[in-house]
Amino acid sequence: MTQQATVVLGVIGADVHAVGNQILAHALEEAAIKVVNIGVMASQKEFIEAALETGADAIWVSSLYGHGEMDCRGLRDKAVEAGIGDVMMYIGGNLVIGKQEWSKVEDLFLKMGFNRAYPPGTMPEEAISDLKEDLALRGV
Amino acid sequence: MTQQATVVLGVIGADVHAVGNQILAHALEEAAIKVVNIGVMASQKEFIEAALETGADAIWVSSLYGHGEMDCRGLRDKAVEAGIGDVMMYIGGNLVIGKQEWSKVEDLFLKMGFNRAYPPGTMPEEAISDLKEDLALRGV
Amino acid sequence: MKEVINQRIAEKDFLAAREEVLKGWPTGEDVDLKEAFKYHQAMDEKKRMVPVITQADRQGKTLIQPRAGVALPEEHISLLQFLLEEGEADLLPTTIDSYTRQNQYREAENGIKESREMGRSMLNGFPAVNHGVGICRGVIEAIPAPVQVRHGTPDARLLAEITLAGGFTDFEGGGLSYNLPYAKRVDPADTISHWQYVDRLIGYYQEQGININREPFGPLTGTLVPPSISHSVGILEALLAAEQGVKYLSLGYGQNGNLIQDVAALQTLRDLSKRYLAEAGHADVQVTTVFHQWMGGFPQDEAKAYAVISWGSAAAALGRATKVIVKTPHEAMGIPTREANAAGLKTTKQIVNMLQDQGIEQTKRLDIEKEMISKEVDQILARVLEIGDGDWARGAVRAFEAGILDIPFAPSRYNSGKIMPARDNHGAVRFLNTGKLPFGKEVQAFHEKKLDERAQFEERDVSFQMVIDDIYAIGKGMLIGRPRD
Amino acid sequence: MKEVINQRIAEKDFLAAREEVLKGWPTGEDVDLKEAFKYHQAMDEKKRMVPVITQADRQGKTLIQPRAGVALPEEHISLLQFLLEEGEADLLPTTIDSYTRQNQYREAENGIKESREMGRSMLNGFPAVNHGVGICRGVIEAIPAPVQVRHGTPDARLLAEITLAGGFTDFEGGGLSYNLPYAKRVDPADTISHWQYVDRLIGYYQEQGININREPFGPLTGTLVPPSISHSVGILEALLAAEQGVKYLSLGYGQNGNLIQDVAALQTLRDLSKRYLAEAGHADVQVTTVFHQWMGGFPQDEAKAYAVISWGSAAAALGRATKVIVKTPHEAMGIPTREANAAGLKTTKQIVNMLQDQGIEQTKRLDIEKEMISKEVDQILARVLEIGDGDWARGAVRAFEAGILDIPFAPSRYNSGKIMPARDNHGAVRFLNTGKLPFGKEVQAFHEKKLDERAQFEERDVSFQMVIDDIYAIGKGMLIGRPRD
Ligand code: B12
Ligand code: B12
Repeated sequence: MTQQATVVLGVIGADVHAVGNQILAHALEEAAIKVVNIGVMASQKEFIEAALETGADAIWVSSLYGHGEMDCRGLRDKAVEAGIGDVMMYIGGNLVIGKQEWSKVEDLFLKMGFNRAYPPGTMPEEAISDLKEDLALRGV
Repeated sequence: MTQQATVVLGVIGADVHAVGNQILAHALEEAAIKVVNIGVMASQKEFIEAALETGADAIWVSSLYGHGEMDCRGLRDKAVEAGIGDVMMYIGGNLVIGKQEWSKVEDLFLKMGFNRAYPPGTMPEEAISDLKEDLALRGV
Repeated sequence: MKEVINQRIAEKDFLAAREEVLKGWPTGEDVDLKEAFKYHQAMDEKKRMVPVITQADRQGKTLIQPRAGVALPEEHISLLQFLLEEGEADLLPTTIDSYTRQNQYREAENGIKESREMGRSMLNGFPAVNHGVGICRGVIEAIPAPVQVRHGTPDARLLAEITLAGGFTDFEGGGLSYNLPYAKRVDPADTISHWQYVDRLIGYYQEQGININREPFGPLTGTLVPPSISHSVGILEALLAAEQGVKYLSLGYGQNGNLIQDVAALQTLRDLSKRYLAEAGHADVQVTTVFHQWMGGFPQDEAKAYAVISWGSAAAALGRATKVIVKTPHEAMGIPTREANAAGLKTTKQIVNMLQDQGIEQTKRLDIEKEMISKEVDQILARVLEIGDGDWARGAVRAFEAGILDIPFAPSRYNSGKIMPARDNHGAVRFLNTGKLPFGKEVQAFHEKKLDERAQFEERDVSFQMVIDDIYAIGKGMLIGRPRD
Repeated sequence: MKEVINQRIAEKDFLAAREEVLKGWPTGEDVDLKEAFKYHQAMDEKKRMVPVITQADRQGKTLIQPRAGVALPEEHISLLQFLLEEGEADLLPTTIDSYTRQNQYREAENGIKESREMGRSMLNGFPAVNHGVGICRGVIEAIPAPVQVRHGTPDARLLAEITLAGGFTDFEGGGLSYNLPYAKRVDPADTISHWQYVDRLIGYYQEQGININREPFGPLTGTLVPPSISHSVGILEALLAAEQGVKYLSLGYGQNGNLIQDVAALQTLRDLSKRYLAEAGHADVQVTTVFHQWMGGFPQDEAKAYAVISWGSAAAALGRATKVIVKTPHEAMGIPTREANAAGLKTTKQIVNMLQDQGIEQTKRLDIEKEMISKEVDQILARVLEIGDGDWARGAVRAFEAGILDIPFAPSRYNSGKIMPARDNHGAVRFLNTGKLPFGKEVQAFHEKKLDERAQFEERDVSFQMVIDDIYAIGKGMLIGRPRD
């Protein structure tokens, strides 16, 4: 990476799971990535606005509580509308309700416009290294 | 039952599981059935001889240790040879190696010539009531 | 926002507020208190929480209760029936979905529709407000055991109106415990006031001789919460509830994993809350205890999850909790299938049964733990009362503002977030940072010593890395987050 | 049969006997002791049992070990690899099939053939004798952890020859523990003598500096065995083994389910055996301990089985057993699949990890339990020595004859079968009937009082029905077999 990357981090919807969010923020900072943490209970609008304002390279969405499917629909469209349609979007957590086959869940979220999706139990390091790769490809 | 029924009880093969055998003996006695307990490590021959000698109405075979399939083959034939081909034969315990679908295991043993087979965890009372029924049908 | 004080809501204020509250969603119209009283009076004792837990508590038995809730009534009923029969649950829950918790009844309505369309629950719980009184009663009538409302709702006034009229006999939550861990921008003064309403409503039932049980949510954020923090919150909510006329309280605590600390926590929770209630003139309030199996991150592996469930059950039984709230082998993955839920219950039942006649001795280490928890709670609550100028409600609000009360990892902006917990060398949860908690020197020194011991053993400094390691530890098969080799 | 005495077998007698033994099955020919010594000397320390358990014992860690064995070598290896990797086992077993245990090598050969034909294991273990030295080494070489031979063989001389030459570094069993629970008509004098051979063989390796671990089989019939009974047997076998030159012993105990009794049993097992060994001039023998998760009837339900497994793991960790032998969720049904076996291991690992830093306090109730166990063992062993005219081997044989030693539910005709165990009101296993055990009045009175307590609580007489109820209890989800209501 040539310049410092910026990531907007938050937990979407009516979701209050705060622990993973705090750890992700810490891990990103440790990896010398600038973190704009909008915290829990963040709306789609808040994600997009924060990304616009800070010129973020990526948006990291967490959804733990099971309503991720309903909460995330249309997020990519909103980004397009806001003129940041190509922002990198990752999602992770317990994305759907119940224990479901991961490949199907991943599909669902990739189709929704996320660039990458992570199953429960993902360690931050894994996604950070993916991010660095993805951004390097884009020359960030 | 008009007369006291007699049951030959034992654990077949190289099987030493003794606890269930002792409880079965006790339960049969409590139910006013005469028990001829040949104990653990009983050979096919011992079962047949005991049944012949005591004019038993039924043979109760236990097999716990997993070699039941190999140990029981031919028991019915031996009974036929000995002239007691119609003796009632029950089997119970952990009849095969590993957790297998019960209906298949039951089939296997019924085909081998047992009149009834019981899955792990059978309470003695259940089989005793079956026995009383079966013997009543035969007028014992 | 007017200041809250710990004082019983006047009847006319209460009735005026009710009118407003019931307008919150069309189903509010169906609430008729007089009719609800009659409904409750006619209910079978076996379906009522108070007699069932009171008896268990007297016999020293630990009852088991799952979490469970799905969007559609038929499915919800069949789920609860399954957990009762196949899972051998003693008490049942109705877990409310996250939209309802945020009073987003429109989203909940969508969720119900989508669930019908998709043929699977698209909500993470049962939207009781949208369903209304009649459907709630359908649940109660179908289930031959007490059913409790479990949620996480900062403003649960309408939910309480509907579910109590709907025949539920136990209601979880509180103005602090359902705010700080469950909300981001909600003022504790508001939630305390909203929960005074809920408690008053229950007091109102109580005055008709209808015993409703109330349970503050003990585990808070579920993640390395030191006992004195959750105890202080629980006792505060107990005091506020009692003031509104609540007579039956179950106070909760989330397992930390060190047996001595967990048993000490259960014993002190009972003793301290009774003492504070008595001092406030509520000696007649019954206190029972609730133990939550480990509420933080779970192992992904189901066999390991069973171990965590079992160890929680063991601590609950040895600590003589009145009931234990059960996790499932799916915990780390998602809302459990009914089978997984029943499995967690059966594991718990087996342990509780095997341990119920064993008990635990009152040892020196147990005494020390109890003494420390009591001191910490006393120091916190003394300051709360002081800063509240003698009023528990005012004190609670100001205490959070000042960091005198502080919940680790809580998402709320009204929480200081200055304290930091970490495990000591035996796995008990201590304070790595006490923030603004009003602890004396002895308490401070105790925690420092405990963490130094661990640091020395691990040959590293006491630091935030320990906290991170501890957050992951149980999920990764350990109790203490030792440095990886 | 000539009388056995506890005396080291003379070299020439031993060598003469070896010649006979090795003729027992064609594979015996391949045993070449000198070459075997070299093989062992070249082995990696990480694959040897003694260094691995010695280190664990020093660190106060509890290692985990499954049971596992199938008929065919390829499958056996892949099974062990799976249990190591997926199951996180620390130590591995090779469980021998029941035909081999009865020296029925022809039946075992059939079983191997049938297994190849049927494509599944038709034997309940690994027929090591039929496979021979080379295939045993194949197992050892494929597995990067210590592997122990576990069986139940009254006459294990050939099995020991082949598996030790095959590179195994630990051998379970003993002349009493692998006779009385595992045989019907075999004279203990014979098995003691056969096991003197096995121990002498290990002593022989030991003299070359090759440390082989020996483990008497602690749980006996696995069903409500009072600690003093299994301790007495274990200590006797330890004394006999030490006399033949064995230097590393792991003594075992099967969980009974009451935590205090189980911890007391583990602690006294260590202390008593060391004392008896030292008094017999074997102070240099290392003793470690083995805890077996509940060895009696298991619950059919897997979720409940996980609970039993977990509670056993907890007792093992709190009692600081050097290793714990792990059950599986399939226990009540049949030999577990590899997945079920790994699941039992993972549950155990999680508990052991979560508890290893917790420890247990030396309380009054624990002291009392320890005192009673010690008294009982001392009274039994004093009589054994007396009746043996000062010789432990002779004493052991005569003691069983006279009922001075007696194992509940054992199938052997050489066992009196006069004693009867039952649980007391806290679930500890007591004597309902002490048969001919040489107990003093105090011990007798202790057990009577304990059972009276239960009888009073249950409002029924002390009787055989209690024993039956207790045998079923854990399988039915309880610890104590209370009368059904
Ligand atoms: C602690 C906890 C709570 C606490 C939260 C306290 C707080 N405010 O933070 C409390 C008790 C309040 C709570 C409440 C609820 N919870 Co909750 N909770 C948990 C639990 C046990 C642990 C979560 C946690 O802190 N893990 C530790 C952190 C470090 O891990 P993490 O959050 O998973 O995050 C990591 C990774 O997932 C990944 N990650 C996360 N996001 C992203 C994003 C990207 C881009 C990347 C790359 C990686 C990534 O990295 C993170 C750091 O390592 C989980 C189950 C579990 N995991 O064991 C359930 C769980 C998440 N909760 C659940 C539910 C349903 C609820 C409730 C709705 C109902 C209830 N049961 O009470 C409410 C929801 C309230 C709301 N509106 O959100 C469900 C979700 C179900 C589903 N998805 O199917 C779970 C899975 C439990 C279950 N099996 O039922 N919960
Ligand atoms: C205790 C026990 C032992 C003790 C036995 C002591 C003794 N001498 O009695 C010891 C430790 C010595 C032992 C040894 C072995 N065991 Co074992 N043992 C058990 C265990 C845990 C309990 C058995 C018991 O006592 N149950 C209580 C009694 C009351 O119940 P029961 O025996 O099932 O009998 C009842 C019913 O089945 C029924 N019943 C039984 N027979 C019949 C017959 C009829 C006609 C009817 C109607 C009913 C009926 O009624 C009985 C009374 O209620 C079982 C697993 C389990 N069930 O939890 C394994 C188990 C039987 N053992 C097993 C094995 C493999 C062995 C060993 C080969 C190897 C080993 N693991 O060490 C050796 C075998 C030695 C030999 N040659 O037989 C396996 C069998 C596997 C299979 N079939 O696939 C089991 C299932 C464990 C497992 N899952 O691996 N064992």
